[in-house]
Amino acid sequence: MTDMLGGLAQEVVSGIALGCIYALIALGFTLIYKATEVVNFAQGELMMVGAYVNFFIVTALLDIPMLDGALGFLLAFAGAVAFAFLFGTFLDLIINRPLKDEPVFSVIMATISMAIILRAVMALIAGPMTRLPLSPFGSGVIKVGGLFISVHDLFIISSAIVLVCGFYYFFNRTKWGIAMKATSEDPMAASLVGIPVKKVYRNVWIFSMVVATIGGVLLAPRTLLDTNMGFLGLKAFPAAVLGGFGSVPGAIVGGVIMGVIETVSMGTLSFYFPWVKEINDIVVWIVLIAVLMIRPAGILGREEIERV
Amino acid sequence: MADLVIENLEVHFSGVVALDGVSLNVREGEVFSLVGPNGSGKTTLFNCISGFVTPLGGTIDYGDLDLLSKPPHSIIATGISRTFQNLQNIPYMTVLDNVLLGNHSRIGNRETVRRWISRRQRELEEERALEVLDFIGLANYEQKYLSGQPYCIQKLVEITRALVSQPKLILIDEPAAGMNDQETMEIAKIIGEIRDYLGITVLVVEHDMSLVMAVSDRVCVFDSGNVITIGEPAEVKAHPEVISAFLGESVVA
Amino acid sequence: MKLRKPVTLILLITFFLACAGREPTPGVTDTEILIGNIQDLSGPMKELGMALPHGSNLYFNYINDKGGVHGRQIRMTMEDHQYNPQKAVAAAKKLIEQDQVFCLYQIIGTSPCEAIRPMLEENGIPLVAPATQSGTMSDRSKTGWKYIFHTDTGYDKQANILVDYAYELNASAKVGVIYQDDDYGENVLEGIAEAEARHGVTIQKEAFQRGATDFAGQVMNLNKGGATHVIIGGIVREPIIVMKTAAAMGYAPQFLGISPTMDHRVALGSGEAGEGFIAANFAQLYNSDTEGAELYRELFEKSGTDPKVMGMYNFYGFITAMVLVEGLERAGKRLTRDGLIKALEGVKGYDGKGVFRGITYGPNDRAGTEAVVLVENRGGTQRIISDWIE
Amino acid sequence: MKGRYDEENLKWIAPLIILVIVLPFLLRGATFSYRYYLYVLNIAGIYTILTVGLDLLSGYTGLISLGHAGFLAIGAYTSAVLVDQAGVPFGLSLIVSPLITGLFGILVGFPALRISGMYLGLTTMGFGFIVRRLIIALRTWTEGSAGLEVSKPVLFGFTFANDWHNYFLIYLFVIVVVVFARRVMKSKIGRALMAIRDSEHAAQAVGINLVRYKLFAFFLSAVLAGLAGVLFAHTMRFISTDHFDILLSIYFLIMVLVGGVATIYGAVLGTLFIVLLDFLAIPLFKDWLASFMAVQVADIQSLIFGCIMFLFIIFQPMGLYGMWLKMRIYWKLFPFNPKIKQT
Repeated sequence: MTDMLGGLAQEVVSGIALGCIYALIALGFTLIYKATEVVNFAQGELMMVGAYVNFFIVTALLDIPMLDGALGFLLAFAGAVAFAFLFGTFLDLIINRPLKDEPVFSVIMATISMAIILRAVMALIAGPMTRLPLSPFGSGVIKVGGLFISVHDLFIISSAIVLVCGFYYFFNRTKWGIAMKATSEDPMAASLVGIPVKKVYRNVWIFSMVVATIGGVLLAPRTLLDTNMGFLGLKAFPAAVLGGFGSVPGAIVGGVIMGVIETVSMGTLSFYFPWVKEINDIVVWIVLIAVLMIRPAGILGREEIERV
Repeated sequence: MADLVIENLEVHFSGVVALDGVSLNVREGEVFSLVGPNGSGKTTLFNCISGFVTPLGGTIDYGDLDLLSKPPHSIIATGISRTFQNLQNIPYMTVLDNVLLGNHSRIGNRETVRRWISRRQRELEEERALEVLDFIGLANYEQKYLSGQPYCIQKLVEITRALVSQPKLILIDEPAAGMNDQETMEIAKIIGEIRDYLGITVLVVEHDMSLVMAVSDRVCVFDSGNVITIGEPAEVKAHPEVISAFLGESVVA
Repeated sequence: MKLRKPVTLILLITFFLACAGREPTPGVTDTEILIGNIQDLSGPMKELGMALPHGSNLYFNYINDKGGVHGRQIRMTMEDHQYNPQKAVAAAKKLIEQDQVFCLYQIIGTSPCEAIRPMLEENGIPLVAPATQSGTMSDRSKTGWKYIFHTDTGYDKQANILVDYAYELNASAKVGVIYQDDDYGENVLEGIAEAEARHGVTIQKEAFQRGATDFAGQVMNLNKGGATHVIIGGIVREPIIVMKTAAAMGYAPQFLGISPTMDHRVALGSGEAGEGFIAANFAQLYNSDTEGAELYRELFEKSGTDPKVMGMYNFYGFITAMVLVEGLERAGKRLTRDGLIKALEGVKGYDGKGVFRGITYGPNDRAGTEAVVLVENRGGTQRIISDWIE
Repeated sequence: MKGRYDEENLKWIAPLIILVIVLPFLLRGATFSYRYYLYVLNIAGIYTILTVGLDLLSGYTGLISLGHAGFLAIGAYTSAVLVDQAGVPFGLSLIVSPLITGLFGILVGFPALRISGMYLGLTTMGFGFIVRRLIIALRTWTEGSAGLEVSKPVLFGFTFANDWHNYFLIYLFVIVVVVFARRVMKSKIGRALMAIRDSEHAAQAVGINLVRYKLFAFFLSAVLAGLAGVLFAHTMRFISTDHFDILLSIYFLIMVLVGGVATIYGAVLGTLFIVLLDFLAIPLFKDWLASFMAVQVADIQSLIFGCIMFLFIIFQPMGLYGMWLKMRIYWKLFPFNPKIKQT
């Protein structure tokens, strides 16, 4: 029994780490959806791009003697974030601007094709080989009362929490955040009260690209780097929906629930109930569908009521 | 005797009282207007009749039928059709198709299949819809897509759609909202014709007093979910409570 | 000597038949043999999609520089299937119909290869050395088996051998397996089931999805189940993450790998966690001192490619090219598809300059080699620690 | 009643059908590798049947499905198991398997009564994964993830042995499905579905039973996907879980959008466009490109695909069919008034 509980606790810890990865991607989904109602299918690819940019800079800096350590990594990270700013602006320019009067569906399709393009371009630049980036935090493991957690995972968890709290504060307390919320409710009314809607849209794409870059940089050492890394976006998508699309805290709630369910069902559940093995990769989907049947807008999402 | 009889209707929305024991009856063949300030419960009453809102208490009977026991999509079968305050049109269909949509409840499965096979059947159906469009005065618009049409045309299309199902009672929600004087008079004329030529009872919600006074047989004044008074237009206009409450001097004589 | 007369006669007859308007063999001219290859160039296995044909071309170019096969240069044309069986069939049709290739070679992935079976039979076109180690490739109950010449030891056999090896290391071992939940894993499980029956044990099995990046649950389970020897049926990323996850949990079984995990990047990427990792391989290593490996390294250096490409997958492309060339050599000057099949059926114990244990085909045998060597990771390099095991 | 557009479009149907029949002969005359082109056209035909169904569901009714590859898989596996293992004749399976798939459609439709938009898209995506898992779990019949060989279609004693035969089999169904779907969508049912998409309230007010029609849309869509699946299994002759990837479902939606949402011809055009682009144009273009560029051409291949898609959506958001309509009006008015008239 204690064995089972110990295992369960360890799985929950690992699941939270995994869930925070989902949360980081889900947060990107959420930001864009919140302001533009667009589901950005290229979110995973944005993460991949960010991770590659960071990796390239780190590799380039390795040759400079002063910068082959933590300092170099910080520089590379700063570079990647700077790139994210530019790239986010660029995406807004080519996806959002031309399609601003078209149905949301078209924009979603544009993001899907953008995902294909980004994968191809990255493959052309980086080649087909899997890269093996090293964790900037080393491969240390912390042991607390029988539970193991790697330093790297700790950083993933804390940055997910920091980002979610930051954005929550931003959307609820700052002028810009509230302006963004207003834009998502009714862009027309928002522009009438003087909110620069175009700027809001651009900022949303930039934010989401920055979040993706942070996620990618943290994720790359854990999952290794190749151009198909973006498919992780497809796994984070249910996490975002489970929490409630468009809800910032929902991203982390959904992500962590997904991560824990996945790990526990692959682990303890499959171990004690062998039939779970047959379904353990769809358990998250079953949970998701069940939750949506009860709460059609996710755990923290708001249901929209239409006036007749 | 197909009168619409509403008794003691009570609706609450999460604590807010929308209708507070409303009773009224609409006689066959008349134009009955509901007036009152925003939020006084007129549209809620409509929604109760057409089944979108389930009231807390009270009854709605139409002839011998208990309307409250019916789901929204069965209401039209009892001979009641409606339009909406916020346009509820299908923008990417032509005007004609929008109107044909109103025919939905009149086409059974067998007739649907017959229409798949026979072009003549389809044409007959379309001719009937065209007649109604003609009646409203939209005959030139049949092929146009609804998206991009002016507001007043869209509003009229909605009325046509409600008419094409050949109802006995039609509920029209704010037909003159957002229209200029000329268009309002046009609508008033149409409402009168619906009653006079088609013999359909009309229940209308409207803010524009000129329209209400022009066409109504009887007027019911609402405030905060209560009926203040019911009577002929002239009576109501003279009613002291009504004047003091909200009509004031804005009444156009 | 007695045979000479009938052989000349047959040759003469075929010659006359050929003159009497027989169509020439597709893809074969006096100066060139065109072979078709379908790789995953932009899907989940694109990493291999680049490395394999590159290795093959090293050898083909080497042969071409020496004057080709019977005076014909070998040219390889490539299509992409993105690991989608349907695209694989479309690509195969294109190669056969439009490009008129002589034979198919090295198509990667089990389900793409399975999907083109009906086409092989329809067109009578051989597929040499499909780049999958699935034992189903040489299964004679399937459509078009006659046309597939499998070179590698099946995953099932490898799994079987690895279980045996685990018990050899430690008679009281408890074996677990973590496998990819697809056709690859299915074939591994077949071998495992066989081994279970032979040893009278149950082996703990944990599955993961193709493309998975997190294995915490499965590793936890293996730990709880007390597995002392864990067989990994993954490719490159999976063994690295599995071993790292285990290390992070303070769980240290002996890890064993099926041949796709044999890439040197597993040794590089897993670092300390992968110390002592043993993987099976159906051929000698690319850095071994066999004649074939030496030739490979020499050619690779001459080609001036990015040294990162050098490795097991690249070498794999190289050695299967040797098998194809051997078949083409044997098929003789007058090259036909049937001729190639006949010629390959005559291959017995071909060792590819010391790289293979011995590739053997027969009229009813398409399995190629059935032996493996074991390779161990020590300090970031790999070395062979065993003889051939069958 | 002159000028009603659906009657007007009838003019195009006869020549199109003739083109469909003549095309393989033309191809055979024009090129020796016609069978490769036929194969690609066959894929396009099968997908067309499915995307027409998807258009009914996602385009007309507005219920987004990201799980249609799942329906395709159910149709394919059901038929493969019925024909090859239960001995049901192919002709019967052509009717039974789509109906079974339709039942799954109703099952998936139930969440749609409550869930909408992207949430529904995700639920159906989950369905796609569940189907894949189901196929693996039922390995007694489906051989798990190893894939299943399927027999050739046999109808009235005639065996459809190659792509040439299959072409006619598939396109017979394509024509029937397209004509049928157009007719249905121009009738009461099509109007009802569009009403549900744009205004559920108006739909209910005119007497449309939301539950029944939403489930019906799912049923019809799944039946068509199931039909496509049956044809898929028996003409491709090998099916595996790799065929019915989640990405395929996304591609189906792209096909519908590229063609033009809520137009049957749009679904047909979009599917042809994407399949031909993906399977034919780009591989051929790639050969040409490779002749003077020594690069990893595969990535360029998907880059071109992505770019064409992207530019298309940016510049032609109304889809191919919208483009065609504009062109037609333009040519009609050409000598007199080259300015496109607004409708």
